Amino acid sequence: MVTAVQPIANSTPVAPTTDQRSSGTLRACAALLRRDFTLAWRRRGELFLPLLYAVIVAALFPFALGPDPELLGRIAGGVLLVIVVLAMLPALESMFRSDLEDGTLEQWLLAPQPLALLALTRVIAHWLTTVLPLIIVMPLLGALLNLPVKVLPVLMLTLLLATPLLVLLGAVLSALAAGARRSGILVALMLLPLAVPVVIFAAGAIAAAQSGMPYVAPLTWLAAALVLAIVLAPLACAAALRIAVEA
Amino acid sequence: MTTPFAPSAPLLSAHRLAYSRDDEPVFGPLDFSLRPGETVLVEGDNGSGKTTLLRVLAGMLPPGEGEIRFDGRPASRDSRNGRVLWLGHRLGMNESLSARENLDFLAGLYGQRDGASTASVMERVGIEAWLDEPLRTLSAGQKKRVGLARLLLLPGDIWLLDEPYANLDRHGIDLVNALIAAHCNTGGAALVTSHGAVRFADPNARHIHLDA
Amino acid sequence: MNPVRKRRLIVTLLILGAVAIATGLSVFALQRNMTYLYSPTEVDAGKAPTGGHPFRLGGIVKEGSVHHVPGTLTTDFVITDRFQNIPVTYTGILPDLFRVGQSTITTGTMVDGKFVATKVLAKHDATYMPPQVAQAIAKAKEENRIPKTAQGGGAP
Amino acid sequence: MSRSYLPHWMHWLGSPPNFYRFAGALRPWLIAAALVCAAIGLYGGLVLAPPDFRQGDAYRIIFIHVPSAWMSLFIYACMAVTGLVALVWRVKLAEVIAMECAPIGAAFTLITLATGSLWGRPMWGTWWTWGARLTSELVLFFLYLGVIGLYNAFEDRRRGARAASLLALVGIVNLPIVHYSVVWWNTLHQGSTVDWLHLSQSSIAPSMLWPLLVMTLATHLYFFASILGRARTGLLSLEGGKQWVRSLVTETSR
Repeated sequence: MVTAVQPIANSTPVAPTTDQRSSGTLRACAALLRRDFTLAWRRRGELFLPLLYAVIVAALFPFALGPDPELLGRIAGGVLLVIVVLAMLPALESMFRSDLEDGTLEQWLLAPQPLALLALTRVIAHWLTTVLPLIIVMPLLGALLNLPVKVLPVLMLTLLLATPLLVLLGAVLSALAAGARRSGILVALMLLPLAVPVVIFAAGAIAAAQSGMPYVAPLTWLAAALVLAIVLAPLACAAALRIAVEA
Repeated sequence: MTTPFAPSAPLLSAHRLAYSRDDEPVFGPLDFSLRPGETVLVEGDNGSGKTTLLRVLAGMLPPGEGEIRFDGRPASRDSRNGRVLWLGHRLGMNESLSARENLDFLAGLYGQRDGASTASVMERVGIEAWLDEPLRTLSAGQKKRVGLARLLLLPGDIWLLDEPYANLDRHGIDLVNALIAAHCNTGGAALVTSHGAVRFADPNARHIHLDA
Repeated sequence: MNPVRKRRLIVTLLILGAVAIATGLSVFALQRNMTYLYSPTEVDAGKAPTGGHPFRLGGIVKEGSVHHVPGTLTTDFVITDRFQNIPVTYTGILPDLFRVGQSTITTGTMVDGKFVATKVLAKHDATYMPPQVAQAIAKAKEENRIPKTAQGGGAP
Repeated sequence: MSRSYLPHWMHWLGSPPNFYRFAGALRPWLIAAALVCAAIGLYGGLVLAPPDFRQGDAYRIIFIHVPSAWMSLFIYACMAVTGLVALVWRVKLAEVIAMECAPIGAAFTLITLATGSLWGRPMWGTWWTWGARLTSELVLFFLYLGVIGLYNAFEDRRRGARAASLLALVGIVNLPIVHYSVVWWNTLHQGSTVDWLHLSQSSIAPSMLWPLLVMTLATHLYFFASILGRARTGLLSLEGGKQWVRSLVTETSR
């Protein structure tokens, strides 16, 4: 039987007004960042896996190519770039998967905040937790592969521009594949071709730096693409997430 | 800008609302409205389209035909989002996080009801002892209660509850009924699905029956 | 303003802003010319990589500069952009289109003022015509009757 | 919902049975026209047209390569437009057409890449180079494959079609890159030969231009015939249990 009806927190439920919503946008992004950081911290063991992968692959190269320091130094920039791209891939695939499976995305959809903004926040959180550590260990890997010291800052700068671009692209693809039953390595297969131009420009900058040439132009192209992607990718991501939730 | 609901217009109304999947009608056409203080119970057998109806109302599926109105105005993301609270089969919370972390996150997205706090709503649903335990350590019934706590914490006035009685014991069922009654007493409204095994407490509640 | 319009306005402004910034950056990058190849003038000005770093050298094969070293696959020729000349040496099979006056892209390194090519590619221009027409144009050009632009979009 | 914004004829054609009949009636004519055009174009290109002053007969591959390259872009644009219609208005026919565009477009892109490579080996001296034009065309090929793969990864084909349509829309940024790559960057690939606004000023002799244009017409006709046929089959399998399909089967089996 019905127990005594208690008033809920002494208040009437009122739909939030527009002003409340816009002021809540920042708070919502902060809440999402905090949540994703907490989750990442709770699974910090998993965050080490890409790092470990990158270190092992980098350590394999001297074995595979012979320990000729000059040869290693010449290819180090490009090798590290490819290692970072490959190490990023597995995490990208599951960017929205658990949120779709446990219904969190349904809550995102009905929240008074723009879905694209939440998607962008997720991209930022993802980049900070899974990609930034990879960039931070670059000097170590560079030393392992005898990367010329003058190339290292350019490599770091290139990665700072190229990896957010790849995460943005990956987020769209991950959202697209989230609703698919059999996605498998679909995200990786779709992302790698799209990553080719990014890698070409990034490698162009690194090669130019290596041979003492100006490397600004390829970096500028990357920056231009990044600016566009920051605005357009979250919108595409939001549309893809709506399709994913329709299941 | 957005005025609070006019007493004349229903919070939520459906006009000739129908949905079909691959041109096979799932439900409808339906006409109904949900006014402040009202509970509507959606009944029907498995596969009769109860969940689909709620997902259409929540905006997760596009209405095939007909129209949904909130406060008498055609539904849009702006008229719907933030005021509709959805409790579905999937909890909508991360199992690695505690109830407190999940609820705080959702309050960050939706805002918080005046006077409600994470601790107080957890106490109201009777599992305050589990506030800081990861959700995966909770039983199915306890998880459902965390879902109910979300309804009390967030400020939306329209509750769309899909099978809220599932996984709950007798006390849990009474709790759901009590929460819905309290919500309706304060001007809210609820649309609740049930496959008919549970008798809804409020004898005045209206019923929509969907045929398979 | 109603919230839907406001949001659309914000999104539109964001897209326009991003497009504007991206266009600005692209224009800046285009001025810097993403170098698929370097011209002889750029090489002469020291803009190309030195110290054994390979790069691409592009230009036209200079008239009368092609010499096959007898008994080998080695060819010596000069790449020019009408301002500067770079001597090139290459060992290997040349592409069909390789000939005097042909725009060519070579990959290699500068060794003692000479470009040692490891790869020679012939860049085709966008002009297609029958041999008779080509002869007529060449003849007309000799007599200076046809301005260079009428020859078509065949920029090297 | 917003279907009412579409003009009347689109409604009529958007209904699967109507489209099925319309496409079935139109298709044989398109195929015939495509075959005639291809025959004329190939005869004109391979026999009538004179050899090039520098490339000799090897240039004749452009009569396949260039129309295929144009088709690879044109079909992508078709896929993106119908994909947009599928996303916004959820028209089943648009979903089917967008998804059936992808394999045809992928085939034309593959032909473009293969013929270009065949030509590049003797002329440029290389099968492949990572220039902007070649790379962006390769990305186009992978985009087509991505659309096909994503579509097939969904169990619910209509949701798969919408997701893949969205991918096609995202990938549309690649189209201007393919087209302008030879202008923006200094590449091995030559610039455009045909000036569509001033055909007579194209840098190709008229005797070579007309077979190229006829071949272009032939590939377009072939594409339309092919997409109509594929869309018919796609609709049949999507609408398998429907009354109109049942009556169709009983009609034909009688």
